[in-house]
Amino acid sequence: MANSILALCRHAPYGNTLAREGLEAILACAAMDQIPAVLFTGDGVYQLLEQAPEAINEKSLRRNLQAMPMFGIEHIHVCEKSAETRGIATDALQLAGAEIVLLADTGAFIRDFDQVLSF
Amino acid sequence: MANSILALCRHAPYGNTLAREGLEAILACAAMDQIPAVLFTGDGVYQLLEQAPEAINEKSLRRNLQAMPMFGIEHIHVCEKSAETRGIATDALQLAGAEIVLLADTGAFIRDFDQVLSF
Amino acid sequence: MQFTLVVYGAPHSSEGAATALRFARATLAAGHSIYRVFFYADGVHNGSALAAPPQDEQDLLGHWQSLQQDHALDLTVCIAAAQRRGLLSESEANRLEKPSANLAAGFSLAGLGQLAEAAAVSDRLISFGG
Amino acid sequence: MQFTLVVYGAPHSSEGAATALRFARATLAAGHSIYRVFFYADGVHNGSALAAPPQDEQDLLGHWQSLQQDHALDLTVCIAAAQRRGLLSESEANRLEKPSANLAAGFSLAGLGQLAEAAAVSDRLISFGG
Amino acid sequence: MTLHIVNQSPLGGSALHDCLASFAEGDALLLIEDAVYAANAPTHHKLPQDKIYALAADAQARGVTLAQSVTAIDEAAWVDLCVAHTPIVSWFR
Amino acid sequence: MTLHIVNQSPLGGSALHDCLASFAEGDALLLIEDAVYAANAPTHHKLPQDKIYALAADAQARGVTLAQSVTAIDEAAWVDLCVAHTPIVSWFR
Repeated sequence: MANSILALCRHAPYGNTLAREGLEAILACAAMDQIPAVLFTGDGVYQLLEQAPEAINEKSLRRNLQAMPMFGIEHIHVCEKSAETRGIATDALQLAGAEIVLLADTGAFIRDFDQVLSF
Repeated sequence: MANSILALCRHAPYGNTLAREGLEAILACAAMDQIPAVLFTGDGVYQLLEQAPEAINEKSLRRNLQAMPMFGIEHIHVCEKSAETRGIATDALQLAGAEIVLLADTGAFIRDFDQVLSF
Repeated sequence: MQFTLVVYGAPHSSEGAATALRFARATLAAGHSIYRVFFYADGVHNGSALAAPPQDEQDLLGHWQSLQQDHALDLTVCIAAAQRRGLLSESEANRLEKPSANLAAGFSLAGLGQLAEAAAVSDRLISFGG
Repeated sequence: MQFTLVVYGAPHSSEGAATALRFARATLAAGHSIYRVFFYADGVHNGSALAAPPQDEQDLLGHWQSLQQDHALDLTVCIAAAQRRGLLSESEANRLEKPSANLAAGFSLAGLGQLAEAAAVSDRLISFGG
Repeated sequence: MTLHIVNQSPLGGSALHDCLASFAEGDALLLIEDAVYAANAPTHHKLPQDKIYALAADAQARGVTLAQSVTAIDEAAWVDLCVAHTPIVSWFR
Repeated sequence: MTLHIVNQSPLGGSALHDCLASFAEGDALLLIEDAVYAANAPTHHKLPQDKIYALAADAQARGVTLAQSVTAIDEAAWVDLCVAHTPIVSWFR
């Protein structure tokens, strides 16, 4: 049986390209029917905020995020503590078509996977 | 009159190339008779430790440091707090031909320069 | 065991590429095999044919290439990440009407599907940060 | 007033290069002049003629080049940092016996002395991190 | 007086911390790129009382609302800040 | 059990902090590259009690003496650690 895959997203959008290239890799995996679980932690939780990057001539990363449910990614896992530390109200986090799952214990979650892709 | 220049070194050696390319730029400035003041702060203080990078097939950055006095850089400024925070005994810091000057107030030191090169 | 290595670091810029090379050698020396080395993000620069580091710095490109020859290593560079960063094969340079190509021998361009597939089938996947 | 900009960020990899471009435009629009833009460390990749970002991402190379043409901008790429990272002019490629060159029109290679000189004579120097 | 420019998120790296450790009275602080997250974050870092600026476009791009103590500026105002201060120190990575 | 690999200096970035926040009992921690500075630093970060490793070459390169609680390993032992653990999680930048 194929391995279970977790994509770990821990970088803020726009400042560097890891956030964008992470989301692109996640969608590519899903398109190949290797649907990864997705966990936003650390600064990665900033990716979940509403964005208006046309102000800096960038494409919105929210669009890549919003495409996830269409590729079969129906749960978006978020480290609760990372969001709280950054003053992000977790009850405001929404993504159409997907369920936001807050995790209190990311360590226990991570260890159940075979492979972890870090972005 | 030419501007006074400060080179601010705040990155650890080897993990990325900023430390090395910073030291190279400092020596190049000095070789052009634009002798910069040099301040090691934050993780930059790690550059002052003894090193043995042949273990990872790298050239020692200490050699660039040791060349500074020959280029007319006779004072090496070090943020005292950064060294202490990292458990580095400041009285053990030495560089042949140069005087190590510990700074308690880096902000007051920085503002006296015309230009700051950050590495 | 089959390993896949994912490399995010550009050579001579961050240490990740050199560390990945050390790990690759140790993996092969221990009798394991390497399913694929996937170069992503700034890691794509590992595949540049034009890098000319100073003589007294290690020649990472040459080391990857000889490892590739000795072990028939699969060195795959993500094509999307490479295009953004100006790393092109002859055929990509022609297709995109760019003046030259710079992909080194021993490396090949392919899509992100190759990362997904390697993650799915390798025994171990390990990433080397940039 | 005369500004010198030092750019450490590679385009399409970190935001520093795009930010430097915004700052350069604002500087010129305010009637100041730009003494030099010095590309150092990973910033040397801004001078790559081969970058092919997706159509819906900004064409940073094209923007630098038109700014250069409109304002006779001095776009200097550090030659030592560029060699390490595989960014070569025709003459450097020949001298180093590399198969091709990739330095874009409008950019020139020069030594670190150009940074020292710019720091010494410009009214302001500002760095854009990678 | 110094103009300090920070481009890194407050928790992602040491740039803001290192900058504040080298801040002198009367210096100005400009938050750009990922550093704009510091402009309304819970107070992990005590920002100075005044002369704190943030690039409006960078905050808008990220969906960050600036705290009242932070002045939103455009690129033209950034250039003016550079003219008014010396030296200019960038804290990054 | 997970093998966590960190390559960033303990104060330079958030990688070690983020890693420790996702550490489960029985997991192993490997410090490589600039992260070896965490292997004898004053305790900004409380490292786990056991199964902490550091690449000997990386520590030696930087002049870092490892604390007693940290096991120095070479690349061959690193490969063995990878064989013995799953998944392998890298924390970087």
